[in-house]
This record gives sequence, structure tokens and C-alpha cells, in this order.
Amino acid sequence: MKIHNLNQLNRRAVGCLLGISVFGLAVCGPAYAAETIKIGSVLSITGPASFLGDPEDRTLKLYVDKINAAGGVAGKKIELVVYDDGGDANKARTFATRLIEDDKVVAMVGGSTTGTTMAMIPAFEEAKVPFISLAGAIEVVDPVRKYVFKTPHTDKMACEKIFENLKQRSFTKVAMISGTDGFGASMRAQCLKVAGDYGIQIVAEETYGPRDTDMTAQLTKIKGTAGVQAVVNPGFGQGPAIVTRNYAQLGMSGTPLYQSHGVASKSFIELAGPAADGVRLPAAALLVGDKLPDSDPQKKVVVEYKQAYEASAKQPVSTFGGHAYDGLFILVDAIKGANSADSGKVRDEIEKTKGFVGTGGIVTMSPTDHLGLDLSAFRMLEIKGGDWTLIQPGS
Amino acid sequence: MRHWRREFSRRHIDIGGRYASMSEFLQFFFSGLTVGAVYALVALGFTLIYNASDVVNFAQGEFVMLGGMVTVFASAAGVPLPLAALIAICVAVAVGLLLYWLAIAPARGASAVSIIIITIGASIFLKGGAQVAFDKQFHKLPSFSGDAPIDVLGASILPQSFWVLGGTLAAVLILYVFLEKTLVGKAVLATSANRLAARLVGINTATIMALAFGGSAAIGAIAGILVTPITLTSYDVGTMMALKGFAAAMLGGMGNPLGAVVGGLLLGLLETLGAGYVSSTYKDGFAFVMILVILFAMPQGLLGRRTVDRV
Amino acid sequence: MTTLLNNRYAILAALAVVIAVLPFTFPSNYYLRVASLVWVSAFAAIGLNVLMGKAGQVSLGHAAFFGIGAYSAAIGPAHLGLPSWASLAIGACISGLLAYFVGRPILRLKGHYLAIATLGFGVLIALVITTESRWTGGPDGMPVAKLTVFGWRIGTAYAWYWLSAAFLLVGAWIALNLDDTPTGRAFLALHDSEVAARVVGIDVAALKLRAFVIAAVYASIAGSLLAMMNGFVNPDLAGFQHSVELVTMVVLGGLGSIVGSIVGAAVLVVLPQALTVFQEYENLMLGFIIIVSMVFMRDGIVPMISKLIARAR
Amino acid sequence: MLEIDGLHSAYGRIEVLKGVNLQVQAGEVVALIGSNGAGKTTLMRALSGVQPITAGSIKFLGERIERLPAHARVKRGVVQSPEGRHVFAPLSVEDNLSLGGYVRRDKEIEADRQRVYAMFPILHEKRHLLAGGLSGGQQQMLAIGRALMGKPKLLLLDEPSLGLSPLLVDQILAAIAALRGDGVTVLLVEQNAAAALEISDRGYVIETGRIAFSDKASALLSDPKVKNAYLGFE
Repeated sequence: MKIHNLNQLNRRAVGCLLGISVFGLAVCGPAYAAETIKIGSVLSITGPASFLGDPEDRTLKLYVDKINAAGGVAGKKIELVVYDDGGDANKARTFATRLIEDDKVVAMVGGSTTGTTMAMIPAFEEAKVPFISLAGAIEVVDPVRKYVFKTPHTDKMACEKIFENLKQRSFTKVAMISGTDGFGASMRAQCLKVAGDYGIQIVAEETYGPRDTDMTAQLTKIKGTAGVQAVVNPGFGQGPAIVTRNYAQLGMSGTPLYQSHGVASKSFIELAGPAADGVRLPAAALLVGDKLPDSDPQKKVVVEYKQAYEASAKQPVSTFGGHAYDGLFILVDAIKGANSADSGKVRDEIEKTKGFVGTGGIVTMSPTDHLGLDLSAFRMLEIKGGDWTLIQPGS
Repeated sequence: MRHWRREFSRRHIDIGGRYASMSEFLQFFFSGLTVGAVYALVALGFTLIYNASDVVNFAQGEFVMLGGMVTVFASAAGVPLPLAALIAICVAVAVGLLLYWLAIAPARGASAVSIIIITIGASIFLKGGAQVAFDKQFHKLPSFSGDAPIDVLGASILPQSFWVLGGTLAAVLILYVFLEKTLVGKAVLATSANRLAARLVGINTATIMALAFGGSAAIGAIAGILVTPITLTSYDVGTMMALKGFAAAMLGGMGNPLGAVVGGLLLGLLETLGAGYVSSTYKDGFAFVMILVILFAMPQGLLGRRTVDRV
Repeated sequence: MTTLLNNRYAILAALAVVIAVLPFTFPSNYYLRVASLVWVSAFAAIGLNVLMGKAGQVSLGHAAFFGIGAYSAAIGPAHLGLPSWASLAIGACISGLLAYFVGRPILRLKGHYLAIATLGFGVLIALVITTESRWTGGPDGMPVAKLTVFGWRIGTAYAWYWLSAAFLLVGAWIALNLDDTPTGRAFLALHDSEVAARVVGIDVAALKLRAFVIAAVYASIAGSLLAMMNGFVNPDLAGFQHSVELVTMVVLGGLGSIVGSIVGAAVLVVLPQALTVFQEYENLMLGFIIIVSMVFMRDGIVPMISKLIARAR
Repeated sequence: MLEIDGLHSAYGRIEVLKGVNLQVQAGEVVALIGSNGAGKTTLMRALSGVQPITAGSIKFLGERIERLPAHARVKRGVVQSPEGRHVFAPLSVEDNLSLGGYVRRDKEIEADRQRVYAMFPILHEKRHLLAGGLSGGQQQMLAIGRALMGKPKLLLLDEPSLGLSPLLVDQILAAIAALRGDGVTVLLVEQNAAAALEISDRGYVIETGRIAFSDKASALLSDPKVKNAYLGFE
């Protein structure tokens, strides 16, 4: 998909446009023969979830180039086909069909949001093409679907990690303010479900819209609720940054604020500014790679990824790009393992993934677990002086 | 009934509670005012263009985006903030003029809905351009006078809120003086009232409309610059701004600058008071239900032009 | 050609021929999917065109009815154990009734005030769908049962191509025949002048309401079809962006032109697919194309083409 | 002063002006009479540049002006008071008059406004009211007053008496007659042909887009053809 293919790309583009103008649709045939392994991806590169899709897109392109420069997989080059769904599930669904029927990809690594992923699942299940999703919600892999996998930690795990930490600090009365986007709503539901397991009582609940610019009204209500010991904010995008700033504005910083893994990028700290100090969140090792002990098995992977990404993208690393990294390499390993580009065989190999060291954790999948991560993959971080710090277990 | 009475008396005895609810209300009120001030500025932009040219410009939100984004990127490049803001206003004005000359003026005589589609196309175009020219990240600007909240009777208000409110007030006053006290301003009103007669007294209506697009772009950009330190910005904040600004303009009564301001502030207050007292989940719904109710009662908006039929 | 564009049986025949021939030119099932999307969108656009082109009323919240249809097809089988086709019908009834009751006060408003009221209505419906997650699955949406007709499960791309095309043909046929009914003739009078229509004794308010209901039912059926075709629904279908998209289809194709609605839908569905080759310049191109086509074809694509042909004569 | 040569204009495919030739000398009052739909208003609008022409030329003070935009023609002194009044309804009477002087930058605007007030005292009385609230006759006075504020060299008056009571018609026509004393040249379109010719030097009769004939006003007044077609029986 990079420069060496540009000519073919242009010819195809012209053919496509011609076809559309003359016959309505036809003529846009497949442009490549089968000497490459085609991997597809549908990402939300633009739109409200672009902060997920953009680093995912950059990561996939960066590493496919690297893999091809090193000779490809099983002697064949990888050809990456990326479509941007703009966060629109209906568009994503059409691109899924396009990848399967027109581009005839072996497998797909993509689906930035749970909404787009869920819309695409029926297409991939029906076509029996493996689909490694980069979306957060647990419903992607629960119930387990034969061809669907995912790399990011689930929202349920994030809730558990937060509640575990709250329990260690003996907090039981918690307020929640969640985004009404897919991520926030899904994590909110999971948190409500598992709160009882940790003896947590949700004493106040507020929401905000994905495009809201002021959450002081909601936070004022939480502030006015008696006995709140901590506040949890399931949400992603710019919303949590505004929540954090409003939180400080209202002088609520005395009460601990927990964000989710949905804000796990440096840009959150930058956007929230000094208000972010003291905020805690569960996140992958990637964010604190340089602070990990050398003995940590993930250290090498995350430090290398961080350096490669930041050098190429000229922006700070986020865990979202890391999910794409994990998905791509789980797939590449599976193709190597199957020594074939047959979708069915590749699927079987993905399911056999064992001890894969990724940016998100150490992945061991099984027929009943298409995620393969446990709570240990999450680290509890606190923001201090504008940077992530690992908190001591139990504090 | 008895329960209600008990509740009522309990509230009156609980002085501390009353104080808390008062400061709570003020908090809602000031937040609503700040948010509403931005809607008001966007609505004002809608009004200015609508007045001069009868065009409802759905690319209005993109001016807000440009104001914020250009300031962010200019100041990141080392330009001092005031200068960066000035550059942003100039860029927005240039885009507004180009929008008029390249897309609106050539479509003269097309139906209102065709022109709306053109402005929607322009909005997609500008968003697409910003995504390429800048990036897809969220950005912030430093507050103009620090982040230490000011306590007003128990409500914490950011200094930037006063900038937003003051800026809105200044923009409204300037626009008022321009429209009511200058001949060119009256020419804008004349163009909106009767295009033919305006041309017959020698008003260059094309220039007036370009002026309206430029001025409207400047107002939008100012809104974007003032509010970015509070709300953050990105290449695609425009759609929501246009939606809310349009709602505010209609609520106040399309074509009336004072109505735009009243509509904007009211919409902001409806949202925060809705979130505070009704339900944060349904706050947008609450705001729109109120808009529908008001429009059913007053089909021309709160301060709408009482239609003087145009011949 | 102009007479062809004006003769409704010629239009339907031409449409049927296009529908029948197209699949033979498709290299893969993906094109069937895109074509089916065009048919479904065109179905909704034709309905909206009755409201916009014939009754002259704009709706910026029309996706709400699309969403109601889509979620009926999802909720009926999933929560109420209803068959899919019955859910489609129920959705259409709900949309029609809702349009009837909401339309009464809303259609009293004029011009841009009508636009904002319909917009507000659309936002409300979308908000309810997003929020009532127990029924709707919330912002991430929910799966939809496959359509089963007489025990025959409609799942393949071909089946959906023919089914959506059949709906489109019937929808276009009804819309075209509307002109011959008293309602259609009243629309013509209304189109010329609201005052004149009123003078000759047409109940203008009732007529607008009828157009609103018709448009709502069309959108609802289209929504149900898309939901069953995708096997999945989410609140975007009811959102503001989708409303704008539907309006753009109608205006771009040509207000009042049934063929225009199909062409408008085709352009708006196919264009983003074609523009993917431009990658990050996609939106830039899309906006540019919309502006340029509206500036140079202000009455819409189809009226413009028929005018050109007429002039060439 | 004004020379129109072979002027054509069309609405879509329907040609309304089919080669109009007409001259106005400086200081004259010239009446243009004709039945409804003959093209009077179209001609006036074409002269002001708000109606596109398809062929022909318009010379004003020896200069071709047919390609100039409307506002440039006003600047050169061709000012019109349009048919149907067309005042700026949501603006005050005074603002309407100020806008009449929009193209002027000289110092005599205020003096001219006083002169208009002197001509139509009722406007002075209502100067702070909105123009939309005036009666039809008052709006007509305002439209004429507004045109005068543009300091016209050539004043185009389109149906100044349309729909007015006889008393007001007399008042308006008297005002027009007074204008020639001030050295303003007038081209006048009137339904009320007799009254128009009374105050004019010459007259043109326009029929279906062409000038049918022209003559001294007094001659036209006594011309039997004109009498029959346009003046009615007396």
C-alpha cells in the first residue's frame, strides 16, 4: 500500500472512477495476483474515534513495511488494505464486505470501536475470515465467536482493576460519571455489574454526551452527594480530559478520580494539564515501558514499539496503536505457524496463540478465550508531574 | 401532597442545604452562561449571513474550528498568542470570503435548500481540509489569565469564562453599533430587507454579502479562540457547534441579532440546568423539547422578525 | 429521452432493466452489497422526496423514522419474538402514526423553523435509541435476526440484491402513480402556490401531513430492510448526519424527481467507496464534489440532464 | 443625455424587449406609456442594471453603461424609484433616506434630506417610524424621496402613482413637476398616461417590447390613437 504500489493504485483508482461513471459500479476488479498475503483493516481513522484509528493506522502501515523490508512472512510479502469508516458502523459494514468479497483478504486486523466491530462481525463470521478486533468492550469476545478475536483489555477488566485498587484503599462509596458513547456506556454497564464483587456501592451516577464541552453541572451534583469517596469516569476521547479539568475547577481534587484505559495516551495528560495530577487509571505496560524493571518480560517489546512508533509518527505513543501492533503480530505468527495463507488454518493458529508477548500483555488464547489476557496485563498508574508512574501494589 | 409539604418545610429549615442549593444553582447558571455564550456567537454568525443573503450557512461551525485550530498551531509554531489569534481570525475571514465568492455567489438564484446543501458540502470540505492541514488530535490553548477558579457565592468559575462572556458581549455590542449606527451596517439590513431596492440605491449587494460572510467568519473564529482553553478543539468540532448555533438562532428568532444572543444563552442554560436538575442523560433531549415547545407557542422564535411581507 | 424521463412506465421499465443487467457486470459480491445499499437508500430518498419535492417541506430529522424502522426489525424478533417481516410492518405503522401525531404541530412551522423542529425531533429519537440500552443495546447497537420468508432464510448478497431492488421498484411505482391520485394532483397545486391551493379548497395542512406520513413510512421500511440486510443496527442510523445524508440525496438528485432520488442515493453511496483511493483526502473530495455539483446543477442532477437533453433537441 | 439603442431583454426564453430605441435630453421630463406587459418596467430595470440585457446599448452622458453593475450606474447619476414602492420595511424613514445617499460621499446629504422633508412633510413627521408601517402613499413618497437622495442626474420613476388616491396622485405629480425646476431629468413610466403626459415634455408609447411611436407630449395627448388606447374617453 506504500509507494512501490502507487502505480497500480493509481491505475486502479482511475479504473474504478471510470467504472463508476460509465457503468455505475463495475470494472473495479482486484488489482493484485496472489503472490502477496492480503491483510485487511477497517479503522476509524477520521471521525470521533480518530484518536483510536489514527495511531492504529500508522502502526499497521509502519510494521507491514518493516515486515516486508525484512522479507515478508513465509516468503511472501504482506499487502495491507486499509479503509477508513469515519466511526460509522454502516460504512464499516460495507468495507467489511469489500475486504472479504473484493479484496479477498486472508484476515482482518481492525475495527477501532465496539460499534463498528459489532457491525462487521456478521460479515466475517459468515465468510469464515478471521477478524482480530481492536475494540474495547467485552461483548466482542463474549460469547466467543469462532472467527472473532480481540487484543485490547476488556472494559470489564478495567472496572475490576479499578475496583481492586479501591478495595485496597478501603473505599466503598463511589460515584460514576460516564460518557454516553459506546465505550463509556459499555464500561459503565460492566462496572455496575462487577461492583458488588468488590463490595463497591455506586452512590451517584451521571453521564455526559460524546461532544459535550462542559461537565461542571454533573460534577457539581456528585460533589453535592454525601459520602462519595472516589469518582470513576468510564469514557474516551476528549470527554475525560474535560471531566478532569472541571473536577479541579470545582475543587474536588481531594476525592480520588479514576479514569479508564480509554485515556491511555500522553495527549490526555497534555489536554487535562495540571488537573491530571493524582488521577489514576488502569493501563497497559506500554505507557510506562521505561519504568518497568528489566526483568519484566514485556519491557523489550514495549520499549521497541514506543521508539519505532514515535520516530515514525512524530507523536507520543498510545496504547491504541499498541493494540494494532499486537493484533498484527498475533496474525503474522499465526500465518507463520500455519505456513499458509488459508483463512481457516490461520484462524486455528490464532486460537492456539500461547505466551505471545505484546504491548498489552502476555496473550494466551484458547477455544473459550479469544482475548487471552488476564488482570495482570493491566498496571495501575497514577499521573504525577505530567507523567505516568506505576503505583506500588496495595497503595 | 402531605409528603410534598414535609419536603417543602424541611428545605426551609435546612439553611445549610439552601445555601448549598444556591451555590449549586449558581454553578449551573455560570456554566450554562459560558456554554451559551459560545452558542450565541455561532448563532450571531448564522444571523449575520442570513440577514444579508438569506443563506443558512451550515459551515458556520467550521469557522469556530478554524479559530481554535489555527491559533493552536500558530502558537505551537512560536507565534505569541494574541498574534496567533489575529492570524486565526484572518484565516477564517479569508475562508469565509472564499466560501462566498467560490461557492455561494456562483449559485445565485438556486433554491434555499440547494444552497444549504452547498454549505453542508463546504462544511465537509473544510473539515476534510483541516484534517489534512492540521491533524486529527484534540488540542488545547492556555487560559488567557490562568486556571485558578474564582469563587462566586460558592460557585467556582474559571477566569476564562469571563473572557468568553466579555468577548461575547463585546462582539454583540460591536455588531449592534455596526448594524444600527453605520451606513454600511444599515446597508446590510437593507440588503436583507429588500435586495432589489438595495441595488437600486447603489448598494453593491455582492460586496455586502461578502462582508457578511467575512464578518460572520470573524465572529465564529473569535468564539473558537475564546472557548478553546475551556472546551478543547479538534478538526471536527464544527458540526456540533453548527447544530447548537442553528438551534439557538432559531430559538431566538432567525434574523434577529438580539434573538441570536438570547437563544444562545437560553440554550446553554437549558442544557446545564437540564443536566443539573433533570437528568444528565436526557439533557440534550430536554433542551430540544423546550425548543419545540417554544416554537409551537411562538412559530417565529422568541424575538423573530414579525414577518413584514416581502414584495 | 426527456419523454422517457417523464413517462412513468418507461422509467420503471428502464429501472427494471438496469436492475436486471447490473449483476452481470459485477466482479464480486461486494458490488451487490453496494448496489443493495443504493436501492435501500433510494427507497428512503424517494419517500423523503414526496415530502420535499412535492409538498415543499424540509425535514432535517428524517433519519429518526429510518432508525425506528431499523430498530423495529431488531427489537421485534429479539425481544418480542415477532417474525421479521411483521416487525417491518409494525415499524412502518409506528413511524406513520408518530409522523401523524408529531406532524400536526410541526408542519405548522415554516421554512427554517420547520427544519429546526424536525431536527430536534430527530435528535430526540436518536437520543432515546442511544439511551434505552435495555431494548436497543445502547450506543454500540444490537444484532438483527435474519429475515425468513416462508421458511426461506434470506442471507446471501444476491437474495438481498433482488429483495431490495423489488422494494425499490414497488416504492418507485407507488410514488410515480401518486401523481394520478387526488392527493397527487393536490400536491401539484400546492407545489405551484400554497395560497392558490388553499383558494381552490385544498386542505393544505392535511396534505402536508399526508406527505410527512408517506415519507416516514418509506424511511421506516428502508430502515428495516437495511437492518435485516446488515444483521446489525446502531444509533447512527437515526442520527443527524444520516438525516443530512438523506436530504442531500434528494436535493443532489433533483427535488421532485423520482429518478433523481435514485441517482442521488447512488452518488452518495458509491462516491465514498470510490474516494477511498484518495485516502485522507476523501472528505476533502466529497465536500468539493457536493459543492461543485450543486453550483453547476442547482436543480439537481436529473433535472439538469433532462434540461440539457431538451436544449440539445 | 440618455440614448438607448436596440435594447433586447428576455426572461428565460420569453423576449420582453425587442429592440427599444429611446432618447432623453438633459432637463426633459419624458413619459413612457404603454399597456400592462408591454415592457415598461423591464426597460426601467434594464436601465438600472438589475435586469440583464441580451443585446443593444445604453449611453448615458456619452458613455456606454450597459455593462456596468447597478451600483456603478447609481454612482453616475441614474437613480430609480421602482414600481411597487420597495422601501426598506424594517428600517426607519430616516434610515431609508440615508441609504438613498449610500453612494454619496459629499457634505450636502443632510441638506438634501431636509429638502425631501420639505417636499413631503409627512415623512418628516414620521421620520423615526419604520417604513413598513407607512401607508401606501407615504411609502411611495419615501421611495421617491430616497431616489432623490441619490442626487440623480436622471431620475427613473416607475409607476409613482400606482394604487394611490387621486389626491395623492396630484400631490406626487406636482412634486415631479417641481423637480424639473431643480434641473433633474426624469424618465417617467405611468399607468395614468394622461396625467403623466400633462407634466412631460415628450412621450414614448411602447407596445409589446418595441417603441410604437413618440412625439411631443401635447401632440400625444391629442393623438386619437393614443386617446383610444391609453387615455380612455374623456
